[in-house]
Order: sequence, then C-alpha cells, then structure tokens
Amino acid sequence: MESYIALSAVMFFLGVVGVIARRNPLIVLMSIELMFNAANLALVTFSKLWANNTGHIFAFLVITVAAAEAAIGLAIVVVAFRKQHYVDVDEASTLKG
Amino acid sequence: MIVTALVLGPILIGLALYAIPKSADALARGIGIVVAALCAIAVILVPGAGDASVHWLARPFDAAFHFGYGPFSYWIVLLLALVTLSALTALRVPRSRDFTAQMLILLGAMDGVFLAKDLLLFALFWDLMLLPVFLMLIGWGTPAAGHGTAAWRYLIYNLAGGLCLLLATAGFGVVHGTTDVIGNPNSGVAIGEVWGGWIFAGFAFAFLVKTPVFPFHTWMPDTYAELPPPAVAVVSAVQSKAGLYGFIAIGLLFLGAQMHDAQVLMFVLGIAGLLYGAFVALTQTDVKKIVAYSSLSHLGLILIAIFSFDPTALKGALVYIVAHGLFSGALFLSLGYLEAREETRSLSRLGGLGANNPRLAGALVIAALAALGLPGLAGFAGELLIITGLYHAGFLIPSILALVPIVVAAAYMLRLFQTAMNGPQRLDLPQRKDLTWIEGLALVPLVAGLVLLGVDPGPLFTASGTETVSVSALR
Amino acid sequence: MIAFWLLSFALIATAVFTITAQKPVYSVVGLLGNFVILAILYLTLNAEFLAVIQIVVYSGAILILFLFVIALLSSGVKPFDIGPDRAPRIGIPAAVFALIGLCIVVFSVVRAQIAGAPNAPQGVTGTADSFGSVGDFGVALFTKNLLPFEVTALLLMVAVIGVVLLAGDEKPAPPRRKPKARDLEREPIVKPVETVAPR
Amino acid sequence: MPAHPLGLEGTFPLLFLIWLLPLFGAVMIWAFGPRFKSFAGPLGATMVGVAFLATLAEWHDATAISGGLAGAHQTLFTWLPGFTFGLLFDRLTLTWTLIITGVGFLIHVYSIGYLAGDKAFARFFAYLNFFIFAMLTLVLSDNFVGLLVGWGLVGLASYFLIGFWFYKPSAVAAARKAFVINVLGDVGILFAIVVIVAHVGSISYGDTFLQIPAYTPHDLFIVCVALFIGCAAKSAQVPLHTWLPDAMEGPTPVSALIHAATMVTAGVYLIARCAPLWTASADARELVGAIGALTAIAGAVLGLAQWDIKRILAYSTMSQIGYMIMGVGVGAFDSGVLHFLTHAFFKAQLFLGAGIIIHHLGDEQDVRLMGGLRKTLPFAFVAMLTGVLAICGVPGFSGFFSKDAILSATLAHGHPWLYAIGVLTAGITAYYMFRLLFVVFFGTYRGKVDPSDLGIRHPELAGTASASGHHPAADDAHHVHPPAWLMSGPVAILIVPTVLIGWLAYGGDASPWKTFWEPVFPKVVETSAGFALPELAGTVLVFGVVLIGFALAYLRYGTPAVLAQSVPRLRTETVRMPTVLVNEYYFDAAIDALFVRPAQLLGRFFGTIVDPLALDGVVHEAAHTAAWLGHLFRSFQTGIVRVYALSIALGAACFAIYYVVIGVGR
Repeated sequence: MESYIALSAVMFFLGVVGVIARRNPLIVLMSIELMFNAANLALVTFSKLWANNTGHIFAFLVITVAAAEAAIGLAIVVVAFRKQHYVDVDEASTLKG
Repeated sequence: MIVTALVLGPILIGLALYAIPKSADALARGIGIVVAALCAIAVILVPGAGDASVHWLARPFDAAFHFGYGPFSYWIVLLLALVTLSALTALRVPRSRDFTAQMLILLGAMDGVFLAKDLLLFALFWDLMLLPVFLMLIGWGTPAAGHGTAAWRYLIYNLAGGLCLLLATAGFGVVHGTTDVIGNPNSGVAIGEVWGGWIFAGFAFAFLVKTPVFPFHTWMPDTYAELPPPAVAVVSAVQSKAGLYGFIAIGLLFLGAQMHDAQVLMFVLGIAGLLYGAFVALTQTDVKKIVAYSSLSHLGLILIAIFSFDPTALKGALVYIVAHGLFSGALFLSLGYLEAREETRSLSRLGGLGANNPRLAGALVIAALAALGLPGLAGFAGELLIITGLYHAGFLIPSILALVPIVVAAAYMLRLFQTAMNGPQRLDLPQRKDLTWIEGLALVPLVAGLVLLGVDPGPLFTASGTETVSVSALR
Repeated sequence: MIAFWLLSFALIATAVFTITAQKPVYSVVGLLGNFVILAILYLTLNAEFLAVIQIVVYSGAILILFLFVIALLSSGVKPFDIGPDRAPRIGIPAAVFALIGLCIVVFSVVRAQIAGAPNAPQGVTGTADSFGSVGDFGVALFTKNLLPFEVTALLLMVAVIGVVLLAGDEKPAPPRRKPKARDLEREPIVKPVETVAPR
Repeated sequence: MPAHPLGLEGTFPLLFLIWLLPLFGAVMIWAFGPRFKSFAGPLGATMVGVAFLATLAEWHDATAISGGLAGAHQTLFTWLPGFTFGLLFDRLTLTWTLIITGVGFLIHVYSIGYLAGDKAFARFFAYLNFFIFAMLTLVLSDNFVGLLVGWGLVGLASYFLIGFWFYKPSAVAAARKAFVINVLGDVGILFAIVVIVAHVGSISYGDTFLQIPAYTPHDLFIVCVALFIGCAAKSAQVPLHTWLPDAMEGPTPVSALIHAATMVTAGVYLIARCAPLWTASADARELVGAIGALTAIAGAVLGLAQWDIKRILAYSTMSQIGYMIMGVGVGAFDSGVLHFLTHAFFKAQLFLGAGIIIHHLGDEQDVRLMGGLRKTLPFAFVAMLTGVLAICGVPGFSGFFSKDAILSATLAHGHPWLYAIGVLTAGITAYYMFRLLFVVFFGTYRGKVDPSDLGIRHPELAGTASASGHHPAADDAHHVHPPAWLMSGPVAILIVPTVLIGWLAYGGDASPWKTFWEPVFPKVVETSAGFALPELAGTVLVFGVVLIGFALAYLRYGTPAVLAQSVPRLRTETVRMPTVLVNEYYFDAAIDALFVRPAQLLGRFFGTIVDPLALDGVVHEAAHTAAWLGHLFRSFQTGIVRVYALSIALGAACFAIYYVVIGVGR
C-alpha cells in the first residue's frame, strides 16, 4: 500500500514541476490534471487501506472539479489567444507589483 | 458652554469659510480676525469656566466630552488667541480665504488640546492640530531648493508621536477606568508600576516630538522655515507648548512616579537641547532657522524646569511658556515683515535695513531682546525663576549650564538683528516702505504682554493652577 | 506485485513525457496513457466505478477538450509560448524542490511503515466483500453524500456559464455615452500645462 | 521671612518723579521724535534736570536715618513671596543719583550742541534719557533683581548708543561686543541672585545682609565672585575689559556719560552696596583688590600706546576704575566712592573737552593729526589741563584726595603690593596724560600732514576722520553752528567740581566725607596688620612719582626741541610701538580663539553634521529601511505566474515539512 502512496507523491511532484517549469498554458493545465490524479490515487489508496469508500466519493468529486477546472482554464486560454494571438504564461503579468 | 464654543467655534467657522467665494479674501481675513478677537475676549471675560461633562464612551473605559481649564491652560489659551489675532492682522497671505480657514481650524484644535479635560479628547485634538499645519506646509510652504520635504517630515514625525499618544491614552483609560481626568485634582491617582512605565513612555515620546526636544527636533527647523510667517508664529508660540503642557497636566498629576524616574533622562535631553540649539543658532544663515534653533534652546530650559519638580521653577516655567509664546510670535511676525519686504530669509543677503525701516528695526529688536532674556522683559523673569528653582532644588550643574545659552543667545540674536538692520545699506535689496501702522499695531499685544509680564509676572500665578501642580509635583 | 511495478514505471514515464513534451499534442497523448494506467491501478485498488469514470470522463471528455482547443489554436503557425522567458532557470529550483518534497514524503511513508499503520476505521460504509462495487458506491453517493453530489451539479453549471461567458462570441462594446455640452464646459480636474506662445 | 526694615518706610512721590521722568522723556521722544525735531534735545535735558532738582529735594530723606541700609524706602509690588520689589534711597543711592542726573544733565546740554543737525538727533536723546532711567533703576532698586534689571537696561542703552551710528560696521561690531560681554556679567549677577535666594529666600538687600551668618564662607565667596563677574564686565576689569576701548565708537557725549562717569562705575556701586558681603569675605576682598590693581596698571600701560584720543581716555577710565575697584575691594568703601565722585567729574570733563576738539576738527580723533591746538582752542586746553591735573593727582585737585585715600587705604588694610602697583600706576598715568596734552596742544598743527608720514599705515583702522567716513547724517552736522555755550557751558561748570570736590575729604577722619559715610559702611577688620605710613610721607611719595611721570612726558614730548620735529618723532614712535601693546595684550585674539571660534565651530559642526546627518540621519535611515523593505517585497511580485506557483508550492511544502517532521513525531 505504501508504494501506492509513494507513487502518488511522485506523480504529484511531477505535476508541480510541470506547472512551474512549463510556459505553455495547455501543458500547465495538463500538469494540474496530473496533480489531481495523483491526489485521487492517494484517496483511493487510503480508501482501500481503511475499507472506507468515502475516499471513492471524494475522488469522484475531484474528477468533477477537474472537469470544471479544465473547461474554465481552456476557455481562458482561448480568450487570451484571441487577444494577442499567442499564449504564454509569462505574459499574464499584470499582477506585477 | 463658552469653553466648548472656544474649541468648536473656530473649527466650524473655519470650515464654513470654504463656503464663501474664493475671491472674498478680505472678508475671510476679517472674519478670522474677529473670531480670534472674540476668543481672546471670551477667555478674558469668562475666566475659570468649565463645561459639563457629557459621557459618550463607556467601554472599554469611560470617556466624556468635557472641556474646561486645566493647569496653566488659561494663560496658554489667552496667549493662543492673542497670537492668532496678531498673526492674522499682521500679514496677508495669498489665497487668504483658505489660509484663514486653516488658521481658524488650527486655533480651534489647539484650544481643544489645552481645554480638553478628557484625555481621549486631548489625544483627538492633538492629532487634529497636525492637519492644518501639514496643509499649510503643503499649500503655502516656501521650500528651499532641493528640499521640500518639510511637510512630510512634519507629518511622519508627528503622526508617530500622535500614535504613541493614542496608545498611551488607551492604556491609561484601560488601567485607570476613565479618561475624564485632566485638571481634576481629586482624580490624581497614580498609575501603577506595571503599566505606568509604558503609558508614560508613550506620552513622553509624543510630547518630546511635539515640543520638540533634542534629539527629536529635526522636523522643526525646516517646518518653521517653510511655514508662512503667521502660521509659524502660532505654531512656535503655542503648539510647541502642547507637549510641555502635557507633561504638566498629565505627567505631574497622574504619572508622578514615572516622571521622577525619567528625571535624569529629561535633564540630559533638556540640557543637551539647551546648549545644542544655542550653538547651532549661532551659525545658521536662514533667519527663521536661527529663531527655530533658539526655540529648541528655550524649550529645553522649560523642560528641565518642569522636571525639577520645584515650585519656583514650575512658576518660572509658566512665565517662560507665556513669554516664549509672546516673543517667538513677535519674532516670527517681524521676520515675516522682513521676508515679505526683502523676499529673502538669508542673512548673507540682508543688511542695513534699519536706515529706511526704523519701525521694522524697532519691532525686531524688541522681540530679539525679549528672546535673549533682557532683564525687565518677560523672558528674563521666567529664566530667573527657573534657574532659582533649579538651584534651590539642588541642581547646581544644570543651573550653571542653563546660564550659558543666555550669553550665546545675546550673540546670535544680535547677529540676526545687526546683520539684517545695521551696517551699510545694501542697494541690491528691494527698497520697500516701512511698517504701516496696522502692521505695528498687530505686534502691540505681544510687546505689551512682554513688558507687563517682565515688570510683574505676579498675575500669571493667579488662576493658573500652579499651586495644584506644585503640590502634586512634590508628592 | 510485478504488475504494480510495471504499472508504476509506466505511470511515471507517461507523466514525465507529459510535462516534457515539446508540443501539447504529445502531452495529451502522454496524459492519455497516464490516465489509462491509472484506471488500471484503480482496478487493483477495488475502485471499479472510479476506473470507469477515469476512462470515460478524463480520457473521453477532458482530454478531447484539450485536443479540440489545441486544434483550434494551432491553426495559426505560431507556437504558443513565444513570449520572453521571464524565469529561465525556474526549472532548477522547481526540480530541487520537487526532489526534496519527494524525499520528505517517502521518508514519512517509510517512517509510518516502521511505526505501523494507524488503526483503520474498518468497515464503516460497506462490507469487505462488496467494498468498491458500483452498488456500494452508489448507495454511499446518494444517501450520505447527497448534498455534495448536488453541489457538484451546481459547480458544473457555473463552469458551463463561465466558459460560455468567457469564450462566447465577442459582442461589440456598448456605445459610449455621447459627451454632453455641459461636460465640455466643465473645468478639467488637472489643468493642462499652459504652453508658451512662440515668439 | 522677616523683612528687614530699610529705613523710612513710606510713599515718596518725588522718588517716582526722579525715576520715571527720564523714562517718560525717552518714550515721548521715541514716539514723537520726528515731530519734535530739534526740540527733542531740550526736552530730554529738561527731564534729567528736573530729576536732578528732585534728587536735591529728596536729600533729607536719604540722610534722615543713620545706620546700615537706611534711607527712604517704598515697596512697590511682589511677584512671589521673597520676590518683593521697591525703591530705596539712601546715601549711596543719593551720591550716585546726584552724579547720574547732575552730570547727566550737563551732558544732555552738551549733546544738544554736539549732535545738532544729526539726522537721528531725536533718537539720540531718546536713548540718552532711557539710559538715565536705566541707571536710576539700577541704583534706586532695593533688591538684587531690580538692580539686575537696571544692570541689563544700562547695557542695552550702552549698546544702542555705541551703535548709534549703525551704518558704521565698526560701531556695530563694538556695540555687539559690549552687549555680549555685559550679558556675561548679567549672568554672573543672575547666578549670585540664585544662590542668595536659595540661602535667604529673598532678593532684598536688607534680608540678604541681615542673614550673612547663614552662609558658609565658601558660599559667600561664590556669591561675591558671581557678583564680581558682573562688576568686571560692566566696569571693564581684566579680563572682561576689551569692550570699553571699542565702545568709543559711540558719540563722544556718550563716552563721557556712560563709559566714563556713570555706567562703568556701576561695579563700584555694586561692591559698595554689598559692602557687608565683602566685609564678611576676606577672600573676595583679596581677589577683587588684586584684579582692581591689575586693571589699573594694565589700563595705564595700554594708555601709553594709543593714538586715538578717545581710546587713550578709555584706557585711563579703565585704569581709574581699577583704582576704585581696588579701593572698595580692599574694604575702603568710602575711598572708592570718593574716587568715583571725583572721577565722574574730571573724566566727564576730559571727554567733553576731547569732544570739543573732535567736533572742531571734523571727527578727527587721531592725536598724531592734531597738535598746536592750544592757540585755536584755548578753552578746550584749559578744560583738558584741569582734567589732566586732577586725574594725575596733583595736590589740591580732586583726584589727589581720592587717589591718596585709596592708596593709603590699601596700605592700611595690609596690601603693600597693591599700594606699590597703585603708586606706579599713578606715575604712568601722569606720563600718558601729559603725553596726550603735549601732543594735542603743543607744537604745530599736523592735520595737513600725510598720515603715512606719521607712520599711520591703516588710517581706516586708526580712528581718523577718514575712517569714521562720511556719515550721511553727520555730514551736515558741522555746517550747523549751534551756540558755542551749549558745549563750553557744561565743561565750564564741570571745571569747578573737578578742581574743588576733593576738598570734601580734607581733614582725615573728621572730614565731611568720612562723617557722611561713617554710619553706612561696616568696618573691615583685617587679620593681617596694616602699615601706617605718615600721611605726609605717602603724599610726597605719590606726588614724587607723578612728577617723574610728568618729567618723562615733558622730556619726550614737551621740550621745544622735540616739538620742532614732532612729525618724524611720532613716526618713529608709531613704527616702534611694541606689538603686544598695539594688540592690547592680545586679549581680543585670545577671547576670539578661546570662546568665539570654538562656539562657532561647535555650532557649525552641530548644524551641518550632527543635525542633518546623525539625528536626521537616523530618521532618514528608518524611512529608507521602510522603503527598502517595500522594494524588496515588490521584487517578489514579479508578475510571473510560474514564480507565484513556485512560492505557493514552497509554502505548501513548509506545511508539509512541519507536519511530517514535527507533527507526526508527536
């Protein structure tokens, strides 16, 4: 069982690295999906460990949220692309102090 | 009622002035003069009045809307009204309507500080007092090239002080249960040791900054130099007394033990300022800065007088507070005349004006003589009583050190006067008319006060509360 | 056990491929593989329904959405990320951080192993044999967790509205109010600097 | 606090008249001066003249009671308990008031002539009347604070009058110097008052003197020294004397009235007034006597080296006040006061005589450019001659009696060294005064000689007419010719007391002078036995020394042979004058280097370094730190989303670490 948790961790950190290191917003979004799935894996694993299917329910909800998130994120990408004909995470810099 | 009106009246009228047309400068100035005169009359005619206390805050401590005369405040408020009257009469300032409005708000706010019987009100008006000065610095200041930070420096310094004051007031209220205490001898309960030190530190910082006392004075020279003359006359004459008044009315009555603990520190600061201000004044070239640094010196003397806890010295402090108000007001107004005529404040450009401006020279020399403590004028009476008290209380070295600035003051005041007025005439200066009779008349209340109080300061000790304070100081 | 290791290796490999791919399309392919493998892992964990959902929703819906967007946007020739790289070496701290984080998690897991698993609250919602079945899952979802389920509906609804608002057709901006004559007479708040007439 | 009775308590309207008339005159002239025009002078003179008559009328009240501090006394008002003010009119005050108003009146009259036509004619009389008022405040006060008020106000009047021609930079500088040094003296007296109040609880003379036993000898000495600092500043005692020669920048009548006859003798008044203090403190007598003698000889020696006629007289004034201070210092109070009296007359006369010469020569003050004036100004010659004879102590003239009294008193009180110095000074005095007389009045007129032939290298520094420049106001002064009697009349009147007043002291202990003061001054009992020289022997000795001085002066300046070639001889003397004398013992340079420059340096250091850098610097640093922090935090806000993501991850990792490392371990 611990191996599953470790696997989940590896996957999660790969997602983190992807978010931080990549500039393509689509890949960033996909990295986020990776992290979601890593979390799901952990949830399912603990569910199995404790024989409690609340983890399954939770994973299900996470998938729903991920779907919504992906939809919104992609919409933002599309809008951004329409504005300037290319998209780059670094260009979204209006938060600069 | 009348005391509350003294505070709120000028503020409300000042705000109302913004309703009259901008072009009605003369009308606004006239209203300002009348209000200041009415204030003076009200103080003279209704002495010792106090208003009912209106309770308005119960949690976390009791506070009241309560005005009345505290210790020393009768004379300071009278001084304030007179100086404001003189200042408004003496000089015309561009955009007179707005300026007069600010002056009236300043008048009311300072009345509020000296007349508040509630500590919380005291703190509120303390901060309100800051605003008109800041606005006048911004709107009418004459910054030297490359500076222009006086307004902000003033604001930051005094906001820091005001914040400490507010915190200390809150602390006082929480510990003591009520803040409706100033000038009430029955409520003179000493604050305990645990919180007293912190509360006193907060008050003391605010008072030291406002006065100002060495080494918190660096906002002062620039502020005094840049403020328009009528405003600086009022600020240096009265606002600088707010901190000293605070030490007397709050410190001596409620934080006696902490005051005693701080005695050595305050003596060191006071004496340092006394000497420091005198020596710096000796070499300044901006005439207003000379007077500013001389103020630092004089105020240091009053500070050590208060902290000597000697009844004679306290009486001397009262005399000197009033005297300093009168002569610094007169000095700054005279310098205002000078500045308005010659368009410069630099000693290196002035010279020989006495030949064509004998009345201006006369005004300046009287003010300067009072400032250097000429025997027979009020400043001397104050110095004499203070130093007598200091020696009597056993402070031999401070009393000797306090003598040094008197000699130095003679040097820098004469330097100021002689450089500007004596010597060969300088033709590169604008040749303007001598003082008009109304300009001369504006100084009469101040000069008359200096002479009368110099001959006999006795009347000051009646209706002043010095006895109350003296008794509590000795406790 | 060997199956698990193989699956793990494949999972990590596809994940790495996803985040390192040059083009988004490759990433999508990597991610697809990743999800499928994950579904298999779910099966090994008695989560049948989730495995199905994983394939259907993720692989079937979300990834297709990605593909559509990619197709939509890359009709032009420009690559997506052509702006200046403002944090060129951010990958290094990210990798270091990830490594450290990984070590910590692994360390903690190992430590937990040594300390022994905490007492699991056994069999709260279902019996051991039916654990993970679709029926078990449905009962739990529609009885105890009905409210979260309904809220999920709301969430999706909001998402739909948001997407429509964001990516929907651009309407022309509403016409600006015509300046009235009174406005023109009004003094500007900041006075323009007066120009000096040329001599 | 039992108030000590100060004689005849009551109300004395005449005292008010004496005291306030000059003030009234001053205010009137000051306020309406421009409209009074030439009427201002007579008005001012009238005020002082009436005050003089009123003083004579009050004579009886002053002398009615004998003993200690006794005279007419009136209480005025009270500041605080112990700070009670009043007027006291006793014998000492009477003497001074007579001189102030009497000589003051004569000098007012003289000034009408001297300053006729000056633009600031009215202003001058306002100042002069104000001075009389201030000096009367000084002597009429019954307490130390009142005395100090008068003390300060005479300093102020002196300041105004020295700087009367305020367009002359030299006059302005001299005025400031005089004022600052006098403020130093004021501060000394202030400190004495502070110590007195601390011991006695009162500022009144009566209480103070009554409670002398309450002092420790040490405190008594401190009080005396502090008071003497005031005396030294006001009466030009070494080392606070440097303002007096410079004060000659003022108009000559001012020099006569303030810097010779009255104000500078205020120190003598103070010590005589505080005779009980000095009687009780032998150390103070020792100190004051020594400084008086030092001043006497130092001033006399400097008198040798001067060329400006008024500076010569100024140094002689300093020297003569040294005598007075020495007299009152050793405890011979009546002798000191006698010398004050005689000096007031003969020195006023000398100055007024010099004024006639200066006026005649168009503001020329350099004696090298005079000469042979005996024939053109015979009256001035007579006036100066009688004055010189009096100051030198030629028997029969007033100065003889007073100087002799002081010298024998020093010996009687056991100070042989002071006696020796005094005798030597008398000789030097004779020498330089006759030198003045010979150079000015004998030989031929040198006014047309080129100054460089006389060795005058810097005419602008030598007080010559070209130096005083053309005052815009004084220019037309000499075209106006006031009646000559306005100037010569007062001098002629002064000649009488100059010659005769000394005879008051004739007759040893039975003389009118001694009996007048008998009840006033306490007797000083010396621990060391004094010498008693036979009266005749002392007189002969002093007169012998004076004769030697005269003979030397005659040989050097007065013989026909010398007079014939006065120009080259004066040139040689000018060139060979010892620099230490030319620079007046470097006192000015020393004061400058020790006090003025360090003070300025300190001020500049504080003002340009400490204030903006250290004190304000701390505040600036605080502000800068705040700004730097702001910039630092701003730099975190890069706007790069990925960096935000990194920091979020880092933050999350921190939590993770916390729970993993710490939380789990629990």
